[in-house]
Amino acid sequence: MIDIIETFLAEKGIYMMTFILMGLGIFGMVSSGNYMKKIMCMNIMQVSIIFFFLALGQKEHGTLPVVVENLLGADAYINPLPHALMLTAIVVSLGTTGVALALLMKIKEIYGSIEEEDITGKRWKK
Amino acid sequence: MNMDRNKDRKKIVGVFFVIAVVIGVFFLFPDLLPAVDDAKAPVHTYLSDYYIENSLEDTGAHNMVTAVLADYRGFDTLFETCVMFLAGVTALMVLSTTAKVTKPERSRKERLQISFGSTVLDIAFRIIVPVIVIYAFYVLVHGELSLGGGFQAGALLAIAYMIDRIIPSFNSSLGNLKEETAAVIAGVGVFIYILTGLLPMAGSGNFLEYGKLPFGADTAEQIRQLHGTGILLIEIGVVVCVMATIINILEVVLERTEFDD
Amino acid sequence: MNLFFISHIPVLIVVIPLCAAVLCPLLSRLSPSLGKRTVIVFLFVVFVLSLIQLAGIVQSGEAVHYYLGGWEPPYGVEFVIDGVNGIIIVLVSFIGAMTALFSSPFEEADKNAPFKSAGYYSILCFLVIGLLGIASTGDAFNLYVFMEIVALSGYGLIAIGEEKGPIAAFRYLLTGTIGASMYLLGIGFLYSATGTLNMADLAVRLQRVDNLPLIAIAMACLIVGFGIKMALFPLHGWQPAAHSYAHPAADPMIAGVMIKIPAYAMFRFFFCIFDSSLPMMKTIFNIIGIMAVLGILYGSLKALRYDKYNKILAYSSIGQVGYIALGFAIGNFYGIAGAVFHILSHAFMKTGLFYTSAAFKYRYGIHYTDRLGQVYRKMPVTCGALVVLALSMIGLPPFAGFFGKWYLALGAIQNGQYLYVAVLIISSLLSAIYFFRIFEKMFMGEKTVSEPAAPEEYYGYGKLTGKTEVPLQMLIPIVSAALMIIALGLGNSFIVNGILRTTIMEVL
Amino acid sequence: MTILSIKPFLAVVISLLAALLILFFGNNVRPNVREGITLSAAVIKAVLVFSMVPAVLAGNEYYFCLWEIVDGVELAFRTDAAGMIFACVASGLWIVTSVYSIGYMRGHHEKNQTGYFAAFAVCLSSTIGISFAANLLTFFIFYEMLTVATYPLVVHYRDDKARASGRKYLAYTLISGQLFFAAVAAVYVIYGTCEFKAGGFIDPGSVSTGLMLMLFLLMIGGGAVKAGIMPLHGWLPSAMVAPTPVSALLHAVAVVKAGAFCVLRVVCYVFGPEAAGWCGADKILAWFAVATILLSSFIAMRKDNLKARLAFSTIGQLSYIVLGISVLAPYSITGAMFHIVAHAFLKITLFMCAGAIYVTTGLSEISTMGGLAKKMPVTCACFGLASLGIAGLPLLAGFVSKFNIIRGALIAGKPLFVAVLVAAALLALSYLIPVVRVFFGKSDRSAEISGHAQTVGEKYGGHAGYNDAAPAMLIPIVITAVVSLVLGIMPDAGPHLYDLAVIAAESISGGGGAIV
Repeated sequence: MIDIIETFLAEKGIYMMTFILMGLGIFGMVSSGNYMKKIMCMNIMQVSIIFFFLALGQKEHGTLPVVVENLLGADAYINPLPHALMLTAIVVSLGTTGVALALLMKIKEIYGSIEEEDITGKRWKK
Repeated sequence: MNMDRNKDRKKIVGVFFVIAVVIGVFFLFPDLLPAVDDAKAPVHTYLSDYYIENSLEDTGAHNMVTAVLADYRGFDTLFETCVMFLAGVTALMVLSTTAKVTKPERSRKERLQISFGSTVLDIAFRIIVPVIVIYAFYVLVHGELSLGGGFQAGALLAIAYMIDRIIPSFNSSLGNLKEETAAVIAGVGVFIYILTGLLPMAGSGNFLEYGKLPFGADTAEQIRQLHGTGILLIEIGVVVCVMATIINILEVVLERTEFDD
Repeated sequence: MNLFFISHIPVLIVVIPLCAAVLCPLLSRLSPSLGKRTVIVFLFVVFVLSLIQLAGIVQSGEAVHYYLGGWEPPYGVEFVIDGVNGIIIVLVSFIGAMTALFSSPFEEADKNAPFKSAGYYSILCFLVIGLLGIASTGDAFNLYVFMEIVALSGYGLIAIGEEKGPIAAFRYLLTGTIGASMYLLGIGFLYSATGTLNMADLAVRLQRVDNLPLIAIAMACLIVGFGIKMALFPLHGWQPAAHSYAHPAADPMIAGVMIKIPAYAMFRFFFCIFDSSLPMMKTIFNIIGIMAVLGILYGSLKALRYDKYNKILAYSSIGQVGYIALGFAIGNFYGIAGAVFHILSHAFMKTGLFYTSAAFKYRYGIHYTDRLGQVYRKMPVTCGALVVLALSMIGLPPFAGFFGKWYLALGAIQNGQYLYVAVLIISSLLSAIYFFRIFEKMFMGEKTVSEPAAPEEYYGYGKLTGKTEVPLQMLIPIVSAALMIIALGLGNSFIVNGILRTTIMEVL
Repeated sequence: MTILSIKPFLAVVISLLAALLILFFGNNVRPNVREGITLSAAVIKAVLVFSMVPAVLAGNEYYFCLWEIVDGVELAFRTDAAGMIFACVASGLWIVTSVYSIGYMRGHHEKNQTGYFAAFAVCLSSTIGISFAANLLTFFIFYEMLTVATYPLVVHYRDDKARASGRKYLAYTLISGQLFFAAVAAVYVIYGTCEFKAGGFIDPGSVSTGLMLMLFLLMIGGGAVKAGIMPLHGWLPSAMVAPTPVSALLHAVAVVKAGAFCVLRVVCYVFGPEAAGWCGADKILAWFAVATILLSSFIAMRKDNLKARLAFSTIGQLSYIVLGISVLAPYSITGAMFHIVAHAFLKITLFMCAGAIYVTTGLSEISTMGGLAKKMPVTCACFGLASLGIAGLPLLAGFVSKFNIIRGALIAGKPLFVAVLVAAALLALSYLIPVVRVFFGKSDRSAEISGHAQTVGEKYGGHAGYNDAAPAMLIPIVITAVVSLVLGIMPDAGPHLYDLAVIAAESISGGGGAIV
């Protein structure tokens, strides 16, 4: 029994963790009232997806996808594609976060607060 | 007080709900995803093999991630760079409508006084900055051989600038860029990338087809070198863009917010 | 030389405006209005190129493939352009160019702050590029990158808009990021099952995948992802505020085109990639259908409640996006043709209506329909276009809106889904209520438009001049949108039978 | 034989162009130019339409196709005999109404005349489009165009009352239009065609009775609303707030007749007598028509407002047409079609008289019009003549049509309908003759009237003591009254409208065996 759970965790555990992380990220974005926290949760969610792709790229006995001296054959290296994709995704999430922070500064200037309650109560609601 | 506790309880319930749903899905469909490390999964047997086996030959890049990023999927990376530029411009536009915070101009003597608190740190940073710059260039040119690349190099250069900018005791050794100028430079960086992509068209190649850069290459080896040139050129564009964008955002934020010194 | 040029059109369509967008700040440094003019001119060039491309596709009847970096798919990124996205590219480039022209009175080049108009034009141009990219690309991950380009420029254009712009943009940013992440996750699932990212290759290799739960979850992720981006009913939360407070000149693009292109991407995934013979496809389509039906009713009913012109239009968009999703849910030739045709016609209608909204803001600072009384005496051309566009929105012949509905109704009747026909009719009638209400206020209301006594009372954008109609740069887009609606309506058979038919038939 | 010719299209487009010109020049030119455009467009249109009559009489059809509008359906125009009748009436009466409008609008110093004349022109365009449309989709396009173009005319005064009736009008017509749309789409999907065919293209038994009945009712609903069949007539009396020329147009020529024409097209050219009889739709339609004829007559008797009384009279008379169609006998169809003509001339005379009275004296309630004939003899005489015609007295246009409908009903063996028709004729007498009696009766308030007339006359004509209506209004009234007299004596006079009706009825029943 424990064996089964162990193999299951070994094989799928990382995916489970990433999805829990993602679920928590979305949950946090929905539930927290502070905009800064929302941004943090957004980052957690994005990171979880990056983890997911990187976990997909893992391979048994694989090493870094850099040819050091001679090419050792396809089994020797982990999958480079998810890494490349995730570099793009990281930069994209960086850009998004940057814009989010700029917006947050602007919101702070206009409303004097970054708490959703203050903003909704004061001026957002028509 | 009571409300807060109620809220907390709701949050805890939510967290456990999320965890339960994920675990439930995984136990319901155990074969949803291939096992981690499973070398026979479709992920590892199709494109992956091609890249691993052919990237050195196709592109001359030892680092397969760089090969994929800058060559096979160079078009993605072009727009990734654009995302950086766009983020910088957007941040600038969003914050440009608010008034700049005017800071009192400090005399050199004052500036020297307000610092990290100790001369040792000041001097240490003074030494570190050139090292960072040199390291950045190393990372840039080494991108195709081992780990590194334009984004990292750009970030490093920006850090060098940042240290120079935020340590008050520094005497602006790298100069003081205006945020608009930074945005212009970032745009030029992307444009270098685009030009690199457009050049092969003169050699009857497709957009970003480095092997057909019009520099005259016949043998396979020369074509491989051309790929290296192409990758280097676009990495330069990326470096310029990333560095300028980070500086841009930094300047925007610095000019419009009152930080406690 | 000629041939060289033609074969590169697919990528030039994206790269030419990209050059303009990245160089816009630099050019504005050289001369304040140079960057802006470059963007406008380049976008018009792209429009011409897209027409040439479409003509080539229609002539040859085959899709155009362009391998970026010379790498053959699935190793590299490729552009695939067939009838459906060929015409969508024409649409995007046309409206993009028109919107750039339209914006120029709003963003007068200012010598003291050259970056202000340059930054605006750069972001607007990126919005167009991203939309063109989504429409052109044949690679799933590349689509994600373009989607983020669109989203980021969207955040920017919303944030620099009116009073509540920043907060609307922030909310859109949060929701939009969830959408993009869900899309990426869906791609991840598909990638884990097939090992490829090229769309055509995905379609081939997915047929060999028998892991149904995985496909179902991937589809769910994609529906959520696209649903958020196109503001499909339960996922529309960000849309009304974003469309109401965005920069008035860019709003036409945001409201008219930005939410349509994800709908097109949805079509690509659900009809070109997934195997439509799967048994669960029916369930999925029914779910989309339910979302669409609820969205149509919700949007139309909600629009009745508002007095603010932009809000009315925004909620009506939720309903109209439901039409498009309804076409996908119907899933036969007429349904898809109707959906794609509605993407085109609604893009022109909504863009045109937002043009008029911006024109009212520009000249008189009007945000609320109450203040539209007798405005038609001051701005006859704008109001004439508004009437045409609104009648088309209601779905009266011979305008384009009617024919979108016509094809959807044909498809629904063919499938025996009479509920959908009923919903189409109800939504038309509801939209008739809110548009005729605007007409009543505009043509029959008390005169509320007045020239402000002093400049400081003036809250429009333009300078105070003797003229009451908007300047020519704004009139051309407004009138052309109205004319396109008429042309699309009368010539719909050229589009549906001449351009869309071959592609859609291949897909089915 | 089919003649390819651009004429039908030109006839449709000419007034659309006129509308654009009017809008373009707007208030920038003198009213004379604007009205000159209207009048010249009207004349050109009438010439175009009437020039096609001889060929149609000879059994030919003009056909013009623009392009394919949806798969297999073209934006096409065909001048068959039935369409020709309607087009002749509409284009002929447009000239008359234009002249009258000019007189009325100037006499009344109306605002927003530019929009008024433009909308008027668009209305006529769509009416001709409706009559020449070769298929259901083209028909629907112009039908909805008519709906929209009429709206500005209904809300012409732009006050609260006008708005309310405008809303009511839109609610009725748009809903029915949308249902019509659904039915057109369904017919297109099921039968793959939308082309009008004399005798119908729907075969009995091709779909289940329920579905066919449903399609029929959805389609008829579109026509029934505009034709004012009870209980769908609500918009018509309230649309009376519009200026009188509009009422004349709405209630005599364009809108209501378009509704009746729609019923004709649907019953005889889409379903055909056979299919309509097979699914039992004809009986439903007939009974609704009967109910409408009787009820509207009773309501009309109680109305004191002259225009309202005429409106309910219109509702009743249109149901005559519908009843004639739904009897499905050749004679009754001939009669129904001719009633389109006859009623148009008679009712437009009545409305124009009402308008002339209103402009000249400011009176709108019947009870205040005692002894009006002394002041306005010609107007009142024309009113009396037209009233008798509506009632169906021989030697007037109404008689010819009603006689044919009754003859058809007798042959078809439906005596009950005959009884209803005869009763309705008497009822029509009973609500119109009292009006005439008031006109020619004694008045105790004639001094008051003449006082008002003087002021109005001064305002309009510039000279005091003007009694009868101004020439611009009086001449059209006399013309229509005379025409309705001529048509009663010689139904075939002029453009041979009676022959056209006979040709159309023959072509409809030619293929059908259901007609007894």
